[in-house]
Amino acid sequence: MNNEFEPKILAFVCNWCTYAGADLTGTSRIKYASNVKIVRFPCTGRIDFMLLLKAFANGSDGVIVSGCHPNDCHYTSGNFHARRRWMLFRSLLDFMGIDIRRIQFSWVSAAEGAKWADIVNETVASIRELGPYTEYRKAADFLADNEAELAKEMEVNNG
Amino acid sequence: MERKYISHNSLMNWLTQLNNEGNQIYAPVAKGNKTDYKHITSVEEISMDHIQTTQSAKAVAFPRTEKLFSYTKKNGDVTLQNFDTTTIPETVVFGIHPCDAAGFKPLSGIFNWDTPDLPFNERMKRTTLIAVSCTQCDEFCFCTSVNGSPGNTTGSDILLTPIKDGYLAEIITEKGKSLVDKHSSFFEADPNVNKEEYLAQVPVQFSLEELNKKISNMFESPVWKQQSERCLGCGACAYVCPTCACFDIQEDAHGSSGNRLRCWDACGFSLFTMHTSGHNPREMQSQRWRQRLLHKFSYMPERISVRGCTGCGRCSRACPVDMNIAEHLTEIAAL
Amino acid sequence: MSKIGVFVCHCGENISATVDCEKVAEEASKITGVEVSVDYKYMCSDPGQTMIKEAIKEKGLTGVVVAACSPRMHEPTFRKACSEAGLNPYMCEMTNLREHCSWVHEKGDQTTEKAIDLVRMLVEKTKLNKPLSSIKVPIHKKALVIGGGIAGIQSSLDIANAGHQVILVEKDPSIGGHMSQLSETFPTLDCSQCILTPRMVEVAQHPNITLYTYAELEKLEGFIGNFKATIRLKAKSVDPKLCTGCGVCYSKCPTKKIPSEFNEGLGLRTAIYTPFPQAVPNKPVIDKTNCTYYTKGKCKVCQKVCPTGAIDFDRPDEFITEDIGAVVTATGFNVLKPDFFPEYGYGKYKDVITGLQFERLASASGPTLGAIRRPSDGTEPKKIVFIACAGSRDPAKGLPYCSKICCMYTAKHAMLYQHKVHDGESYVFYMDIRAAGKNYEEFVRRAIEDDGVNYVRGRVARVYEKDGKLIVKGVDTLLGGKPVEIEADMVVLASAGVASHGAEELAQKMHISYDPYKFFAEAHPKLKPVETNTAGIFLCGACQAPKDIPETVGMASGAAAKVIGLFSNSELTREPVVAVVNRIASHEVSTCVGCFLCETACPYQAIVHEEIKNRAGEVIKTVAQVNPGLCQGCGTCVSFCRSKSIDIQGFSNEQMYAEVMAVLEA
Amino acid sequence: MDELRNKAKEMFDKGEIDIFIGYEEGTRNPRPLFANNADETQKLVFNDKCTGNLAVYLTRKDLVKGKKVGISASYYALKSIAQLFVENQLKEENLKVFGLSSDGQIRTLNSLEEIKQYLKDTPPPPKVEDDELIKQIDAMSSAERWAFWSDELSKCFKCYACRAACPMCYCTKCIVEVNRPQWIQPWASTLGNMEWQINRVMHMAGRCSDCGSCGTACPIGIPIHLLTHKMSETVKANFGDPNDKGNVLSTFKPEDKESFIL
Amino acid sequence: MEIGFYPGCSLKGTSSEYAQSTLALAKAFDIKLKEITDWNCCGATAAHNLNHELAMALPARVLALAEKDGMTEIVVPCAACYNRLTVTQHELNQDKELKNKVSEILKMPLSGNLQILNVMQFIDKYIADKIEEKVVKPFDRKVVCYYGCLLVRPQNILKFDRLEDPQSMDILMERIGANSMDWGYKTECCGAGFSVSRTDIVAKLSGKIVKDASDRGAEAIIVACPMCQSNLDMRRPQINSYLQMNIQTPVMYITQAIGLAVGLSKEEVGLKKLFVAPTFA
Repeated sequence: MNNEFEPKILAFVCNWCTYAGADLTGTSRIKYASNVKIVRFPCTGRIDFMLLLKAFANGSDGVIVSGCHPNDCHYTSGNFHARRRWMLFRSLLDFMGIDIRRIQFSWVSAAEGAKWADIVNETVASIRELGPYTEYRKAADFLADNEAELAKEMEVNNG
Repeated sequence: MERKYISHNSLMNWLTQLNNEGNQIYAPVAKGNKTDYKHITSVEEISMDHIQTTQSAKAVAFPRTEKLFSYTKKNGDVTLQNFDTTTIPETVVFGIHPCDAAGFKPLSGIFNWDTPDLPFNERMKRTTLIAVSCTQCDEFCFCTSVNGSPGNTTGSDILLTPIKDGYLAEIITEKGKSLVDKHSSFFEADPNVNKEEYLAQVPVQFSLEELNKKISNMFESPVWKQQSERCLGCGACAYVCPTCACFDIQEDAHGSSGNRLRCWDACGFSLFTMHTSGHNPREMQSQRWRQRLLHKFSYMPERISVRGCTGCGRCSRACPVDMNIAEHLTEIAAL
Repeated sequence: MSKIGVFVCHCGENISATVDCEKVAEEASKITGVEVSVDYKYMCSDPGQTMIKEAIKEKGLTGVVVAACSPRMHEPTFRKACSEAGLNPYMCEMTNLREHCSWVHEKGDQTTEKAIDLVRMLVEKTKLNKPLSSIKVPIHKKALVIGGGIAGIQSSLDIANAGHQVILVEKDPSIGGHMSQLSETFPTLDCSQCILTPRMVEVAQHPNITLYTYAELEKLEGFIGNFKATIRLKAKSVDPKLCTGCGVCYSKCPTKKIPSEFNEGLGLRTAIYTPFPQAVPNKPVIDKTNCTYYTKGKCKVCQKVCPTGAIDFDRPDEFITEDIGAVVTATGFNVLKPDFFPEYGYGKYKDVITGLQFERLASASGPTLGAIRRPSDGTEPKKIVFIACAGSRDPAKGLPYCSKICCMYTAKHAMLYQHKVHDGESYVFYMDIRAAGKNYEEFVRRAIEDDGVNYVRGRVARVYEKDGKLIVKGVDTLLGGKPVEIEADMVVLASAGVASHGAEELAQKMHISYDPYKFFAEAHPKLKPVETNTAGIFLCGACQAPKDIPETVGMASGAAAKVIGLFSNSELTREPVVAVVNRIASHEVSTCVGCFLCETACPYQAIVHEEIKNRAGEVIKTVAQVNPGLCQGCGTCVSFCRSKSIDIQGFSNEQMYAEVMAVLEA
Repeated sequence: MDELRNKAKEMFDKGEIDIFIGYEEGTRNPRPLFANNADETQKLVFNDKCTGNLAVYLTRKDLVKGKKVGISASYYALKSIAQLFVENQLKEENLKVFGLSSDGQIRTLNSLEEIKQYLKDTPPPPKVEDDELIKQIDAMSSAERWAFWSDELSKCFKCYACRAACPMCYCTKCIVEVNRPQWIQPWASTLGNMEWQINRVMHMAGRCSDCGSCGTACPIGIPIHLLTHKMSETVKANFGDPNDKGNVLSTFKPEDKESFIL
Repeated sequence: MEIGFYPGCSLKGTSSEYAQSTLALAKAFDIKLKEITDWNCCGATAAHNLNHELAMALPARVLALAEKDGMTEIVVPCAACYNRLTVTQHELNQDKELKNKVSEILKMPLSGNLQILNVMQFIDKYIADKIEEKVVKPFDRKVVCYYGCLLVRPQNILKFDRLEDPQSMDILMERIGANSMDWGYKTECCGAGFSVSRTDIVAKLSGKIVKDASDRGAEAIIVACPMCQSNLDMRRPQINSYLQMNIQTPVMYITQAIGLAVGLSKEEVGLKKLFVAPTFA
């Protein structure tokens, strides 16, 4: 067993393009890192920004969000809505110091099996480089176990 | 009650000493234009220029979020880890004002009303309150209208009143006495001063007697609606209040383990009384405002014989729309 | 309490070669709420499915997770199996251990760990699944066909012949469309009108077709199976019931010098007119913008001469409303506006004409009775230049697409010219010859080889007049880019086909999408060519993109088949993956505050306003409501709703949240 | 001041309004006043110290339902009012609006159109201090920004004064009160507090009038208005001024430009 | 009124009469054109074949200098300069990264909000309204307007006039009393790229232009580009020898034509500098 850090990554993808694209990666037997687990959504428009934060809070070190290319959305415009949402969300997170390098957005069509493998591999490599996202998790682990932690919390509470 | 003198330097040394002995010291620390209690590591951090800290010190015994117990589920069995009292540190709170110290009494009344509350009582047991009398006040202060005063000793373990270069120290409780006795070298003899001369002059704004007489019988009064019109329904007043003790119980669940948390809640929130059925007995802001005042000035005195207000004025200062409680009480007293 | 069954498939060795399926099943059995967890060689096989069915019955499972291949492949299979065993099919979920795991990772603990995680995620989601039933929508079995060109005619006839009612709406006074203007048709050179007019007559006489000419769609509301169409019947000023079509009126009309639309401005018509002799219906209308009575207040000659008293000047536009189950859009195309080619001098030089004008010149029913004559002086052009791709395939002018029909009709034009002007010389400037179609290439070769048309591969830069000749400056790229100048008598532009005027407005009325060139967008470029993104609205013909007659007719029949298929059921069944606004008992029965921003986000206009009333009938609040007939289940509204008052069945907030949180437990 | 009092009184006398929402002198600063009759209008004041966003009361059914309302509105309150119209929360015939021009003149705005025109013609009051603070935060490293905001937000005790003071937070059930699923930890803790603010700001995107009432309302003085201000700037920079239909996240342009999606 | 002015190299050399007539025309309408301080080469023809950043930086410096001078609007008579400056500003506004980079190279801020006007746009905006009332000597001649290649291309960026059949000069000429004729060579190539290296090609290409103008009886060819002018005018001997003809149709700048019409003298508009002298003025 090597000791290299294995990042945990969740991928939020739409059913019609990227999920199918990842299916194609499979049928083409293109190998990629096993760190990524796919969550299937009907459309990128469906992906709630809170789910990205929840993923981080619960131990993900990175998140991939992927859907149909612009103009290819199965629902005509879900990805356009999503794109706006990510533009604002991303800049807000950046302003708050949340590490946006850990969120990789992409458009992967049903025909881009190889692109999917590339995106996964590149993301895994870059997150491996960044290391585990402990800062965020630490903030999430409020009241972890003991009284000392609570005292610290009380301190900031009253600071 | 014992009276002593302590110079400013000695006071600082004493606090340093207490800190070195492993007590957690909370004291007012200024940041920007706000001052609030903070766990200090050095007496340098202490600031006493404020009239009132933004928040009361109640979090020392009633933290905004507190883990009551935790659990783990495994193969259908549940294991509980109870509230562990042994890890609560010895705590000294320095620099609270008499109105804040007085707040611990109603708090204690609530937490011991029926079943004694273990976390609260255990924290209180390990907490010593060193209060400082007020030498200044502002237009929001009204302790004198609710039977308090800038030099009131109720609730404090030790009350310091600033005089010349030092303080008159009134040692009120056994807890206070033991803390002083342990370090008696810092203290000098009773300075024999008239304490009143050094205190702030807080004008009486309304007659408590009149208020008491009226408030219990005015559940149906139109005044509540009129007073509460501008109230936005946030929880700022309750959260800064030294006596507000409402809490909610929440589940911090992580798969098969989790924590049961107690966290602050406020009767001003519209959902505070919302039933699962969708029915809300306090549907209107006016009803919630009435609840807030009646609870403090009618229900609490009736049930636990203590008023839920110490006249600190924090709620008025914190209110985004200037719901000045003293002004409203004055209005009621004059009805 | 959930009782979930987990069924791990080996897929032969496809999964088990890299994933330890037994271990996956074993680990899954430890998850809270999992009642049974097994692995098997082929879950989709009959014994595999039986295993699932028996487990449902014996263990009383409340949910099933099949860990196998992609749900895009076998989800229907397993949902059906569950349904057969009495479990609501939507309580069954699949997780993809094959395409997303075993096929893309190496054998090893990590791969098996991932498989376990994937199962855990779906188990947590499935625990929160709710039984759903498919949505049934009733259908009005009446079709609306918009556009009476060959596409609309074919579609109407096909639907009507299947026994359904059709309402055909045409904006001009006659049906027939562009096809009625054509002379001969490629690649057979048979006469366009000869093959079209019988179809037009059939439409007029068909008992199942209601024809509204000189009419336009005003408004379309509702959704598949349940549209409500409002149609504007423009005032014809002639009562069709009284008119016998005798034609006295237009022979006497004093306003005679109006350029004829049918003849593309090369001929004239009167103010009261039928567009062409074979028009259907063959009854005149008055063109109000040119009629002296309407413009100056006096004349009424037609009224005086009409033997049946059919002229009615005061009749206003009428509106009728029809309940419709499906719409076929067949609004066709237009050719590019003349001012698009200042460099070719269209509009400036009379002898520069469009292909459609050439059709009228070549047509036996045209203004010259089929003789090719210069509009300027009526002489026979001895040298003629055809410019292909006039506008098409020109990104600089904003039309990067190929108009598809021009190569063929240009070859036809050149051929017709050579047949009619035996000593004439013809040139075709082209970029590529696109003659893909049965007998098309042969047709072009005939033009070049048998009829001696000169094909020059190159673009024309400019046409200008000098000494009564049109100087065509171009380049011959096959001669190494040699500049070519031809002194022509006539120039014919194969003008690009563009979306019909008003296409955008119509698309917005119907809420269908369109491409940047205002052609209507098909739902899928390959697999749904006649559907639009709005269920129940279909497309055919050149309103989708320029296309020739055979393709148009084929597409029209395709659209008709879709309509007939839809009408073959009395109800429509839809997947219940749709959004729902909560109406739980709190906050005055919905947490929705009625900001209706979801309404603007919804691509399908599926959000409607619902008024919640109290017992006294007073409106307490107005909230959003989802029309399940229109909702396609994208869920954009769900993630957009601030108070989370709207949720989507099958991918609900709780389900997706649980799926994400499940990873933590690993 | 007399002008406003007279106008409000006149409207009561003519029966044009049932309630007037304005400001009166408060303990330290002007505070909201609800005049229910002509006499009470004589307490009204309106000056540049009247900064609280009174539009917040327009969605308070217990105050205004079924009533014709007059309101004195700051620049930002006008913006909020315009947005509330877009969101179907106000009826034009029930509202009389007064705005304060920069020259201290009181202007009557009789319709939504006039409000929009006024907003179009009037530049927003400058936010020198906020812009400076944002510049400082922008200049920090990502880790410093994280430290700054996690420290600031760790102080939050979730009194929701920011929400209560905001005219656009009119949901009857806020997302923090939704518990299936529990999107946001409802108790006060650093992360839960951050999640709450992230949600609040995302929900404000394209709707926020940028009045800063959230920050002013915060009893602890956390500069949360910088988040909404930054968001407003981001929205403006990326998508321009909002149009009448929908909002920035419920509409889109195919040509929206970003550089981070692979 | 004062507006920025960018002459570029041509207007300081071979076509000083273009500068002279433009300035005189502006002055006649009480407009002062102020030369940009320390302007440099726009980089036309050569730079963008060599190095993209350089091709951006050269015109960008001019733009930055104009902004530094406090100008919001500049007039650029030379079609090549106009083309380079406009295209550069557009491209930099599209690509913020490149803009920052260029700004760094220049060590000057660059807002990219400058209004860049060619002569027709300048006349349209500031002069056209008053032109009819100012005309004292109508230019009642048959003319053809020659636009050349750069003035209208690339159209999606310049957004000036119609690409294939531009009209702006024709309209202006009609307004000062000329008969602006239809002809075939409005935007044909004059061979400018070869104006030094291959004069034989210039003679051939420009020859066709001059011949069509002459065939149609034009009394002048009106231009708005120094390269066009010098090819059609200065190279006339070669053109004539190529055509085996003796065409004496003069090639005038539009500013000269308008200048004469509003009463400026031959000297004021620099008519003397033309190689083929107009017989009518």
